[in-house]
Amino acid sequence: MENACVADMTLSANYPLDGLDELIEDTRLSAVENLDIVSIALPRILGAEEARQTRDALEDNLKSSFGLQLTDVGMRSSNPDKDSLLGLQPGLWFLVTGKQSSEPARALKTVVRDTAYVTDQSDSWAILDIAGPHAQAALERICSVDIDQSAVDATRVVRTSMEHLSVILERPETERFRLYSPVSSARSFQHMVSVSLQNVV
Amino acid sequence: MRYSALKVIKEGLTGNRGWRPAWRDPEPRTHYDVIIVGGGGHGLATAHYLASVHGITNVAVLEKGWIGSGNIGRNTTIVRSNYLLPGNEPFYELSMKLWENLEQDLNYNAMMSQRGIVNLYHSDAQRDAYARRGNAMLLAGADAQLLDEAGIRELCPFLDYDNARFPIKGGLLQPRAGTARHDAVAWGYARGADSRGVDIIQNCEVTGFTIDNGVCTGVDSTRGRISADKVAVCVAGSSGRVMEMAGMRLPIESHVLQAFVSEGLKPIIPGVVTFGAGHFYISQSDKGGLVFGGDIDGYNSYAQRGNLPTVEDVCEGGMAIMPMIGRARMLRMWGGIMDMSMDGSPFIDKTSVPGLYFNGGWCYGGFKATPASGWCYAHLIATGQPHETAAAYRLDRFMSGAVIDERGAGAQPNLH
Amino acid sequence: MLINHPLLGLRDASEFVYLGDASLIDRPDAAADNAAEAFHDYLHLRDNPAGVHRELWYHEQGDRSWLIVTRNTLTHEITDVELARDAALRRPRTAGDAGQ
Amino acid sequence: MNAPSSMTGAGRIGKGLLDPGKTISFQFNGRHYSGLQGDTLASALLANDQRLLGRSFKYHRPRGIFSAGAEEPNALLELGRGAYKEPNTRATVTELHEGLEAHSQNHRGPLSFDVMAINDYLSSFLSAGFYYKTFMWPKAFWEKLYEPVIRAAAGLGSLSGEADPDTYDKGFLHTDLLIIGAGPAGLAAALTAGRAGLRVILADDDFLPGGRLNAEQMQVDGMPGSQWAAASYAELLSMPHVRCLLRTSVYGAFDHGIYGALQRCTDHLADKTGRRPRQILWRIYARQTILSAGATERSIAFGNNDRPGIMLAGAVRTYLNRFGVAPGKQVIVFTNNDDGWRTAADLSRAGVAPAAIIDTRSIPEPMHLPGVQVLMGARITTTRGRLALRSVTLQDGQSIPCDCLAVSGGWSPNVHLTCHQRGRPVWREDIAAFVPGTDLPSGMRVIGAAGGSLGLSASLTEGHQAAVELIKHAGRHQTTSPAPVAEQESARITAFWQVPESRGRAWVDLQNDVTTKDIALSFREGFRSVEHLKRYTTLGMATDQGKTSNVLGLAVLAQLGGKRIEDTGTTIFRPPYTPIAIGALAGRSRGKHFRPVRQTPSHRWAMENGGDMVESGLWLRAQWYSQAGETHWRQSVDREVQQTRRTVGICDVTTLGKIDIQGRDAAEFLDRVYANTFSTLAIGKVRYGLMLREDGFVMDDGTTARLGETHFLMTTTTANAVSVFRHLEFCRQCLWPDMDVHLISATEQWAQYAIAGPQSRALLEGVVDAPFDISNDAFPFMACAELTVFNGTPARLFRISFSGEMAYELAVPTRYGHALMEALMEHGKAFDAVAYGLEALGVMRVEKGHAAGNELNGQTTAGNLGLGRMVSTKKDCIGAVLSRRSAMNASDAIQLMGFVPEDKSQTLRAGAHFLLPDAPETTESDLGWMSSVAYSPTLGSHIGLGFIRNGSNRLGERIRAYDPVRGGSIFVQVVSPHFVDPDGERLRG
Repeated sequence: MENACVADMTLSANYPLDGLDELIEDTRLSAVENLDIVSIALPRILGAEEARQTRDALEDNLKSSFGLQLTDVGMRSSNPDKDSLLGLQPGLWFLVTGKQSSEPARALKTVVRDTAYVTDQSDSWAILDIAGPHAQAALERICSVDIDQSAVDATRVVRTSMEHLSVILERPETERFRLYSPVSSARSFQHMVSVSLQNVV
Repeated sequence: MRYSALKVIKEGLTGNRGWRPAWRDPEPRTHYDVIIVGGGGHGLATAHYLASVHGITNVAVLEKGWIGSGNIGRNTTIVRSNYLLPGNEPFYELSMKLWENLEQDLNYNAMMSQRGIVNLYHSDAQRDAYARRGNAMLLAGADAQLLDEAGIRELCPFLDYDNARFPIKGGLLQPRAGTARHDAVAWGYARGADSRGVDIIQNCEVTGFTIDNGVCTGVDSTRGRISADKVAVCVAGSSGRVMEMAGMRLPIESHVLQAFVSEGLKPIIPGVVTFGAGHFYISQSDKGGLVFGGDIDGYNSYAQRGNLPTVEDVCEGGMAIMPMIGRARMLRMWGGIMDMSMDGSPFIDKTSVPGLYFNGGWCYGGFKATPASGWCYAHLIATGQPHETAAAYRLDRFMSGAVIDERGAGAQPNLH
Repeated sequence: MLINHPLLGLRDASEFVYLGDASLIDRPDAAADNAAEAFHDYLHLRDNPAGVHRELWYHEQGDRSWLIVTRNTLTHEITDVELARDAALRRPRTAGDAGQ
Repeated sequence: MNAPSSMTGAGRIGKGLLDPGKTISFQFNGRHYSGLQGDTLASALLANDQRLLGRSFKYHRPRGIFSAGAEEPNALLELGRGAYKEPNTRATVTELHEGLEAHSQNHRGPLSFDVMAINDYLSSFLSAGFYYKTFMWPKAFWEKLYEPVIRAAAGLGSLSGEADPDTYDKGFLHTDLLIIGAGPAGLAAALTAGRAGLRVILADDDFLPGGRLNAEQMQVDGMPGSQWAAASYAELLSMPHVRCLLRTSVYGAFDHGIYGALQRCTDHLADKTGRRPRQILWRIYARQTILSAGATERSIAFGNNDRPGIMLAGAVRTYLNRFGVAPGKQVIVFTNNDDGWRTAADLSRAGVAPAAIIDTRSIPEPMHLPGVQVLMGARITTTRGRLALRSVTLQDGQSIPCDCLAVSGGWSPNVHLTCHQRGRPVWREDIAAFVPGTDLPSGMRVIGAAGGSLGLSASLTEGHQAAVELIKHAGRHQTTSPAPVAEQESARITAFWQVPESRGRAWVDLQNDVTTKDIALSFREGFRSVEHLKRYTTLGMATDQGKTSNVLGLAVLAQLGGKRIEDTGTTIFRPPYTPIAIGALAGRSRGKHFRPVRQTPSHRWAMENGGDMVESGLWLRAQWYSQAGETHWRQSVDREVQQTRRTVGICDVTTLGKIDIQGRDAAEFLDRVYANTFSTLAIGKVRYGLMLREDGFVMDDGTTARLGETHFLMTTTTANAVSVFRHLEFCRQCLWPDMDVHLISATEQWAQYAIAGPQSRALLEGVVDAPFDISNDAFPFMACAELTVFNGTPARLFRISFSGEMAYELAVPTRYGHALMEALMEHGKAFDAVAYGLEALGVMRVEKGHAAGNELNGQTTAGNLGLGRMVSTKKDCIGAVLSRRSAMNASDAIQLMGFVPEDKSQTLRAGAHFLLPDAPETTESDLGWMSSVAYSPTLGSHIGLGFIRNGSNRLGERIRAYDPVRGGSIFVQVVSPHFVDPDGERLRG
């Protein structure tokens, strides 16, 4: 017997940072919502030649659909549509894109086919942009990694911890940083960044 | 020379010129009944009890530096017997009873101060675990009280009850626990052993064991070869390095544990307080310093110093439960080398080499064990049989699986 | 401390979780006759030198790589860092490996 | 500007480097005073002729200002009031600000008449270590009398007992070059490096850059040194790649070029109430470091050398030149080196003619000072004046009146940071001081006085030269400006430590009251190693860490033993260089922000629906949902349990760890990490998995679903989510690196809800979209599927049960979690659905006999849990071999059993131990313990799970549950751990 949803209801989305958009002096703190994030893992193949072919095939798939290149760990590639590919682990990337699909992993699977294993991460992260002249000074209070422009620019991605929270950091523009932190601790994450900014302005 | 108030007054009136060295500075003899390698608290206590309990006085304690230079000289002075497992609790309770009579036994005031220890709990599961432990303590003849939040408020009104991330729901109190003046324990045992004829030989490093036909018959040292009927190693912190000279590998890793003391402050902390949801414990010394610490740094080290993440982690724990200490200043930080065993419990055992005995693996809890460790090690050396309270401290327990794992962390020394 | 991650450069050691002696990657053969003793030694009798030590660190707050760090336990000086997986792949293959 | 306030003092005689136009009012011991902008509290008190500032630790001797810097042992005051009170603050480094309140400490009664000063008269009986020899009889008196008295006398200042009201922050800085100390050497190095474009951090304790340049009259590049310092600093401030941190103590050198530094941001402000943090704790990552921390002067031991008015000679110059304050009207200089003469010269120049200069050396006068009585080869044997110095007496009996004695026993380089990684300083006889050894922290070089170059010209040159070398090292080739130029002054010294003819006690450690006699006594009693000396006498263990006393104490010890100082050794300098507020070391991690809070997406729903939240690790979870009229938590929990078992209950289980596992070898991988087999699991099915540690004890448990041929989803317990993931990564990367297995955490991705009870399927049938079929045949117990719910939301459904009821777990992407909870409850109204919390979850799992955290405590084996048969003997897995060890499989091992009270009205308690009814209360009699208990509304009594030896043979046995920590023992009966539906009919229905 089949059943069907008899409840005349649909589920609406809620985001923990709830559209945060705050200007502290001249630096803005804003929540980023509605991004699709999918992890892409390259199958592990022992033969060197075969492994390279698999990687090339994956890269071709990503290039043709997104114009993105596979990067090394710690490196980031992006396209004019502001999609980006973050090299987070050996053989593992995050594809971050504004193209929203109801099931991002399923959608990407049609692109990468059997050249990669994909897992939806879109709901795993709370994302904050901090942009303005005090952004770097604010992050110096919580980030142990050197984030000076000379060390971190738009081609880099950094995964580290700040105030006991796991954070992925990128710097798409000189005065704009984007931070991703686990969604369950989004409130603590927001508080951490907000206090940092207040302490330096 | 017997110490007493009368003697202090008499000497005070005559310019304090009559005091004599607390222990002699003898040349090593060529042979001893027993050589104890390591002039720390455990080694000196062993010598004292060999002489005073078993009448074995032809004993040398060989110390590579100055006595008490190991962990007895750099710990947070806590004395307690609040253990859980049957392999541990009776041993630590024996130690507690020895502590309670130490000053009279040694004629040396080590300032044993029984102001209590309270382990805070922050959840129902922690409460139940502490109840299990408290009951185990009472079964072993120790003392324990399970306090609720009101009980803790009465004991420690200065804790953060209103704004805590992990609310304080109560605690396990052992009233007889407390602190003792760590250096004085070493000196008191040294003086006690020396007065009974034991030779305490400083600046004498053991460089090898003499093993004839598989039997240990003495040691080579920087002051020459010394033979002995029995050689008892007691060098926690350096156990791996020393036992390697006898060709033995140990289920021990060496880790750094840091501790901290604040500037001197008027008395404000009643006993010992430990945080149940972070890495922090604290007491206040008789001189007024807040003495506190937390977890080990977590990596193998012989460097006797630690790093900032652990320092900050400990202070975070302190401020989380006790925000009144924010304006007290940390005066000094230091690190000691811990013999971290694979289950968090120690060894007092014979080795595979006849004549060679081993005592070590005290993790970060060796100070409180000092009297019982000496007592039980002396018993083993003198009688050849393990003392009943230390019978579980065998070297082969990982082979049999009879581990004594208080924390339930498994064979991972940096997690105990 | 700072660990010079082979892929990411210098990172504060607080991003890492420590495990211990690098020989923990050499898990014994469970089918061998002396398996009980071999596993006992493997798990409990680890290298503990006062000096150069090869040891495992996990970059939990980073790229999730297990690293083998060569570090002096007397001075804390680090002289070499490599991915543990690379070291593991170098060792002779045993019956426990996949695809055999 | 203040007029000198009394005839005996000198007070303010000029403006020094201060701004005479800005007066500041402050209080000391309740009296109002005024000082100038730029004063320290010490200089302002001296300007007001306040000499008596405190009492020593043990004998309560009167104490005044001794130094002009961080080394101060005497002038320790309590600042502020109420919760802001700060004890033991050195007046010599406290920047004066409007409204500053200071109080003296460690006295009973007025400062000038401290009744505790009686100790000074009893000092013969209170010699070093006296307490080890007495207070032992009668035994009971120690606890009741002796120790309380000793403790009451402990400490110097006091804490308020209130929470620190300030906030603190931390930060991380990265730099090519860290320069510690902005004196002449540091400034010269910073200028050269900064001009060449290096990233530089220059840190200094002081609020005025320049170090000794501000305390001296010397010229640099043809201008006054202080002016050169100000100009150099201004240039550095203009360089964007140079960061200057004043009021910043670099307190520790840690591994690999990491330095700890504390910046004081608001302590010097009159208004501290802004939102800025009080202090910032910086962690500085420096490729290279220059230590230019200068040197500290030390005293000479002679009789009664501790009276207020006796100061270090260099400090006298500081007060004179920088602050325009003469510390006395009749000043005598006592020295063993040429530097002391400069104090006399500066005094003369300032119009305070020194009464005499007494030099221990029998050499020609190093300098001609007109009108000054010069006594070469002379020594001071004692001094007079109870609360303030009145005169000194020489070895020939001559007495010279004075109100200030400037003493110089030589300068000790500030080598502290070179020792923090156990570097050993080495002795240099020509300057009678320890200098840094060769075993410096990596990347560090030491210049100027800190390195033993006790002269201005050398400091400037070394600073410049060090920077030039670093620039070259960094591969930069900018031309550099020449080194600043100054005259090289004389710094000859002949070591002289103590006056042998001293009358009365000669102090070595001024704060801890350690005298030369104490050192002699320590030596006499066999405490002859420097560490024994330190510990026996407490020398150098006070708040100043012996900055002015350690070398002197060591020298006295060396003389007693007839040894050279270099053979006596030193004690170890440990961080921090100056004491650091514990609040600063904690930073922001305090109160509610001690650790992050993790919330599930339906947190808000729980809060709005009576959820009583509790910490579960970092998570907050609902224990129960109380409804109107419920006054006791048991009412809520009983209702939730009964309603779930009767109709359907919904519980938020989002916190469970979820690990997405993919790869060709994923099934084989699971076979190796779980004790039981997973490669046989069909797609669309779930299996319970038991995971062991390699030592054979149970690590974790959970269910794992097979979503595809190469795709699994593992769940872990909430508590072990992180450690299991780490363990799996270890297995994947280190043990089986050639397997094709990929792990990614999905814990945060999915909001997950248990839906349990007889009506659970009926409820879900109206939730799941067509065409998915969840009938019992199509979707039996242990089935799983990816589907959609509520008209299109993607979801995963698992038919698993923790409660023993027919039950499901439904997961949706996190963003829909809140809406799902609302929708399930709304839709569930028709089925009389209830939300249940952790307690009800726990009750039902105890009723069902499932092990959870209290049972999986890391000390139990699969056999103990009754799951021994799950450990496959057909394959290897982590923990298989060591789980077979003999003691873990003993015939009388503990086993998980059920327990019910003999008297059903009685309460069971977890943590009780099991004893035979007539067994003695001893460790030997201990049979096990109760691990979990619950009140079962289903059975109408308390029930418990526990571990008891040889449990399966004890069914029906009467056992004593021993629980004295909570009121005693009761008797219980051993029963099966499966209290409800032991055959599992409900969950399969």
